[in-house]
Amino acid sequence: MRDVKRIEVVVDAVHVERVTAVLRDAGVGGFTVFRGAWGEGDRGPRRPDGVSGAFETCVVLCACDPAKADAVTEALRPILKRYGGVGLVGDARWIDH
Amino acid sequence: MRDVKRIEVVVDAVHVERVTAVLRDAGVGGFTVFRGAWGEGDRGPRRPDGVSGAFETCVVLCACDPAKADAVTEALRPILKRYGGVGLVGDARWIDH
Amino acid sequence: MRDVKRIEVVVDAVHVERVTAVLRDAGVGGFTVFRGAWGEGDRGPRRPDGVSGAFETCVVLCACDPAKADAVTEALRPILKRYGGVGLVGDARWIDH
Amino acid sequence: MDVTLLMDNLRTPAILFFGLGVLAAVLKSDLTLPQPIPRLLSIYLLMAIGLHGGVELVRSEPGLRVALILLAAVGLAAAIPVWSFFLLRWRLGVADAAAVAATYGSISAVTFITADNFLDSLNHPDPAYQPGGYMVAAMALMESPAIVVGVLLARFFSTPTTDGDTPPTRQRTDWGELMREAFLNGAVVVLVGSLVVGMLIGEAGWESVAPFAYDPFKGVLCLFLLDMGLVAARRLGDLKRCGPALLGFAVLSAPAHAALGIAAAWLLGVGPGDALLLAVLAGSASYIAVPAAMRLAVPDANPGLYVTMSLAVTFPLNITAGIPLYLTAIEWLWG
Amino acid sequence: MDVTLLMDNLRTPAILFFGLGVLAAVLKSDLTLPQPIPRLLSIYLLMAIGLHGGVELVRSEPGLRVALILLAAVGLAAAIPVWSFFLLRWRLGVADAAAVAATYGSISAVTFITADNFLDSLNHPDPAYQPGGYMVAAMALMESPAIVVGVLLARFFSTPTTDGDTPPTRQRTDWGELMREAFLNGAVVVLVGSLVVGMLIGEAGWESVAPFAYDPFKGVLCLFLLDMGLVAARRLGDLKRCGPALLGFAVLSAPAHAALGIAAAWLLGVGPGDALLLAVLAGSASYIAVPAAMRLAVPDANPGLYVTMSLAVTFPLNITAGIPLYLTAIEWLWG
Amino acid sequence: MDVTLLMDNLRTPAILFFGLGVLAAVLKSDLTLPQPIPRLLSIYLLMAIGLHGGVELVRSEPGLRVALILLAAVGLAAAIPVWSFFLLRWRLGVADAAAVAATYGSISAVTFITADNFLDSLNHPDPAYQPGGYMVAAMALMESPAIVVGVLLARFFSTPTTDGDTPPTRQRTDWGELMREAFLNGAVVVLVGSLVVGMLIGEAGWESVAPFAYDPFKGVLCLFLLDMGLVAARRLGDLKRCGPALLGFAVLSAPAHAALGIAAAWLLGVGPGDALLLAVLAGSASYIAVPAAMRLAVPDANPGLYVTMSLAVTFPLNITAGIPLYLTAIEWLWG
Ligand SMILES: Nc1ncnc2c1ncn2[C@@H]1O[C@H](COP(=O)(O)O)[C@@H](O)[C@H]1O
Ligand SMILES: Nc1ncnc2c1ncn2[C@@H]1O[C@H](COP(=O)(O)O)[C@@H](O)[C@H]1O
Ligand SMILES: Nc1ncnc2c1ncn2[C@@H]1O[C@H](COP(=O)(O)O)[C@@H](O)[C@H]1O
Ligand code: NA
Ligand code: NA
Ligand code: NA
Repeated sequence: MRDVKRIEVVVDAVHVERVTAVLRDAGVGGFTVFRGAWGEGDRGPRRPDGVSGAFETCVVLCACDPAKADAVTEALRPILKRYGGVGLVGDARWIDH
Repeated sequence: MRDVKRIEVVVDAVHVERVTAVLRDAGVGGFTVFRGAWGEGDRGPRRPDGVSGAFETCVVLCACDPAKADAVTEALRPILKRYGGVGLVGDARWIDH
Repeated sequence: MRDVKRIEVVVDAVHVERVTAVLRDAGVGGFTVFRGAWGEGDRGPRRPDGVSGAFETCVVLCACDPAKADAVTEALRPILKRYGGVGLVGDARWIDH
Repeated sequence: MDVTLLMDNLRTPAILFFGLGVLAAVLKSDLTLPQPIPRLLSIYLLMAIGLHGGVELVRSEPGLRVALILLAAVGLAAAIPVWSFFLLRWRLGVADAAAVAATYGSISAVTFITADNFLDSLNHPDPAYQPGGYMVAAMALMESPAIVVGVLLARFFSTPTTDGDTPPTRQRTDWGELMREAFLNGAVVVLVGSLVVGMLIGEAGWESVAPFAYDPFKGVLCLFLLDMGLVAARRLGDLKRCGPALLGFAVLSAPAHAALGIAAAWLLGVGPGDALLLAVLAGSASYIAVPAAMRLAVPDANPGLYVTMSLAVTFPLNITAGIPLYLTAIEWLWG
Repeated sequence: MDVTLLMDNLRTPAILFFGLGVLAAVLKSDLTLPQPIPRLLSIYLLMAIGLHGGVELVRSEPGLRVALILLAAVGLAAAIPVWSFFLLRWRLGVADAAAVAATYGSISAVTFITADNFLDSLNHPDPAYQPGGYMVAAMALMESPAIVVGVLLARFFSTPTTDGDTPPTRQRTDWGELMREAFLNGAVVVLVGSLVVGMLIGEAGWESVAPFAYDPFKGVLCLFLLDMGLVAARRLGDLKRCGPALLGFAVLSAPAHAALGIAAAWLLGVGPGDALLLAVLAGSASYIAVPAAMRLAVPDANPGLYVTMSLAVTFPLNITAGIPLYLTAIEWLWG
Repeated sequence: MDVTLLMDNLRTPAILFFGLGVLAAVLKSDLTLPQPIPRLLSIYLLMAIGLHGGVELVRSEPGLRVALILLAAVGLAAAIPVWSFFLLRWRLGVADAAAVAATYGSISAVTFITADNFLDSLNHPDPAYQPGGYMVAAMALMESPAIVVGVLLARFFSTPTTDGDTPPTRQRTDWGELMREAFLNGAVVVLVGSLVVGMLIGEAGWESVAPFAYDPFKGVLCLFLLDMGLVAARRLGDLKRCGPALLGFAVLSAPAHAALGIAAAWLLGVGPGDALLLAVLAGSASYIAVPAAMRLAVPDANPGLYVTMSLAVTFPLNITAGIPLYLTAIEWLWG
């Protein structure tokens, strides 16, 4: 088991590719995307009624090497600033295999 | 980056609004709801076959100010007691933006 | 509130039952499964286009007694080795109820 | 039972697809119709049966007999939970007994639809084999009363918990929320709403929607019953938790309640078509509206009991053997 | 307004189901059609209307008048956002004003379909009540221009942010991405693509797909409008954030813009059917293509305003009262 | 190739919608049909083709020729993986070679349906252009054998891993699980089950479900092929990982295997309709049942290879150019 950073980004479905591009560029090795979520934040509720698919929320989960975490969070910051959403960083251990 | 509490509540879909009402009342600033999950717990499995939509499980994720976390957990306790489910509290850092 | 280990396993939908069987055998008391995710990892992207449902990704979340966590991670290791995926272990507190 | 009727029923496409679903689940195939496909199909079926019922209702002349049938339907739905509750209390706690009682008082729309489909497939020359549009109204009226009766029973007979710092859960029932769940559950709204729409649109309106709501109906029912077969059979494993007494109730209550329905139909002098549908409504058990309401109002009842009994035992029995059995009895009584 | 027309419209099955959806939501029923059901239904409706329009387009002889109608349609879609923007700037910031303006310049395909459905239900003897296939092309052409105009307005009138370390967001608009969103949004692609397919398949091809794309169309529209009713009514609560001025815009812009459409139709000398559809295109507001594009290009605009106004006010008004009102005006002018 | 046939094929609605999907994906439109819509559509198509095949099977008289066709079909499905495996070993490891071989031995139901649809659209006067219901049975029989052969090849030729503490993965194949996946995969169950149901329901049963399972079939195929076009074209980018040798296999194996199918059909003396379907079954590659089984049994094979080749190359080639090409060859040989 080795220590990793657990990065979790809540973002509109239409902007998921911006987040995954950051992760790929940073060479974190992988990520998982949860779809079909909804939520509320500073900019009001994002209703999940989906008349407009434009309001689906996704969550991108990435376990990454602690050495790379700072570069990733720096690269995520402008995306979150411009398009909204939330980024969280926590600690976890990776089950080696 | 500032420290936050990462609160995660697993609850039946029909009771999600009770949880989000608690979060709104506590003024945590936002939350995200994952839908379409299923699980097993003390009260047996909740099958995801959805003949009855009454057995969908949701997960509410909320990053909140540590100062507010205790109030939130206290308010969640009776909901979990009455309707079942799980509440977890962990630590994370919030990517400022 | 008591301390628990928060175990999170990313795995192909077709292999979820192997993971839940491990959790049941370890007597962790419960788990929650998120469906409909997708991701990228060592073995390339798993496209969510679902022409073949064989490429759906699931995430199994389990809060368990720290005393049982090691047994669970040991039992998960061969599954992850053979079928791919990711296992993460973190810390959390459980809202008693 | 008239074996020809049984074979006729088992060879309708809908029942064959149900059997296919059961077989696939028993053989552990990975076949599933994930949500929201079943939701879409069930909304379609309720909408279609409601619309058609509404149109038929306008075509028929209303009368005292129709009013009496509706009254009998509501009466059955409210009475069945009462005697079921006391019978079940013998084995179950208050919460579980109330939830199972409510489940068996309410109805299964798909059982109703399957019986209707079966009647249609008989192509019987006697027009009295054609049920009236008011039977859909009867079904709509039978969905909710059992919920209210069940919750009242649970409240009335529950003992305060001894655990000091927990307020007794029963006292906190939010009746507004519960009434909403009982009478405004999605399934109830679609059925009742479509019935009313069907009454308002007239023949021209019906003609414009029939290629959607009528023509493909039987095919959609096949697809839905395929899923029901999968779902029912996958719950068979949960039956062991129910125990033989509950199993017995799940098996025997269907013909017993159906007999009450047949008796009511006979007293009212309705035709065999209406009688079969009333039997099926009385004998069937809910797995949509009631569980949703019980989650809110009697959360300490175990859905592993009431949903499993209704879905894995009573539903399959009713649509395969029950329907021809009840019709055999009706033909014997009426004939 | 001609009250008979209003009643005729309110009694079409589609509008009754819309009303059912509104009622269910107002009574706080838990009824929902979860994603991707609405997505499937809307793709179906766009595909069906596109195919049918394409087939009709080939059947009709093209001519100068058709070209002029299409030109008028594009002109309206590009002009409406401009004057709307300046009117809205009175109350809103640049980003919000631009987003609302784009919303009202673009169109609502379901409003168009509902109007078409209404015309059809009238069964009018005059063939000029039958709109031409080119009206679907007009709709397709009106989806995107308003997006481009709205984004141009937002860029041109935005002031650089004073916050030093933030690069002004406007400067970073990725035009490639935006054009893709405006002209290749899923809804636009399905509509335009199906129109072209409809033009290519010929009568035999149309016959082979009509049992899917034509016969059940009106029934599917009912199901979709049931969902739209739920969705629209559940947003009513968000209206208080909009304030009376915006509410006024949402209510009054529809007949005002429809009047422009009617005027254009009158000048071009088209029949009442085409005129009604042009009125409805001008008067309706987008809630699919425009919000998707605004998320990307004007992310600081508040969807709580532009989606709510369009979905909870303008859409319901148009399909219930607007359509018969516009037709009354047209019959008065044309007659 | 007969260019008229090619143009006829390219102008069927289904192929035009496939093209629309490809175009939308290439232009980077955001159009998608999210799950479970494709799942619903594919279950519908399998159910419909199975039912119809079953009904046709009962209508036709069984005979030796039918038995021989079925035998030839199974033979092809079992033999193709063997020679493919050894050819592919030239470039690929054991696991990947076995998975690709199994993929090409099995079949693509949508390719079969598209070919059937094409034959129907020709409206050919010669009844021998009408394929028999037993061809659906042939398809059903060809889904699974290639999976078993592929897994046997993978096991037999795999070398034990040198990595000491890892038990060699091959030894741990759970055969029960694998057989279940091969023969009870959801797609196989729906197809075979519907075929059997179709054989049991008789003409009256078929009539009752035909408005669902037959009339709208071609329209649903359009919607499904729209999605397939999106999905296939979005995988085009993954092709660079495959390399030219595999690309060559994906392109050339289709006509090569189709030629085997045509040869078998010619030897058996069947009509051009049956021959085309046998050609298409032999020449097509699986992207549903096989990948699902390979995930379990040969998890170290890279789906980026076998799914991409089958979905992004062989499938589009077959449904656009392959079908008319094979029919040209058949008409030349038969004529
Ligand atoms: N404190 C929070 N915890 C969890 N999710 C949040 C939080 N705040 C915002 N979100 C999510 O991020 C989305 C966009 O937030 P915002 O940009 O603040 O409007 C919301 O719709 C939520 O899904
Ligand atoms: N230890 C656990 N870890 C994660 N999720 C759990 C756990 N226990 C219960 N759950 C979830 O909470 C739901 C209700 O649990 P319960 O009230 O214990 O029956 C289950 O269906 C699971 O989805
Ligand atoms: N670093 C990571 N963080 C989060 N999820 C991951 C990571 N690596 C892999 N995954 C997930 O695990 C799946 C299988 O990974 P792999 O076995 O590495 O191909 C991927 O499709 C992702 O969904
Ligand atoms: Na009952
Ligand atoms: Na407009
Ligand atoms: Na093949």
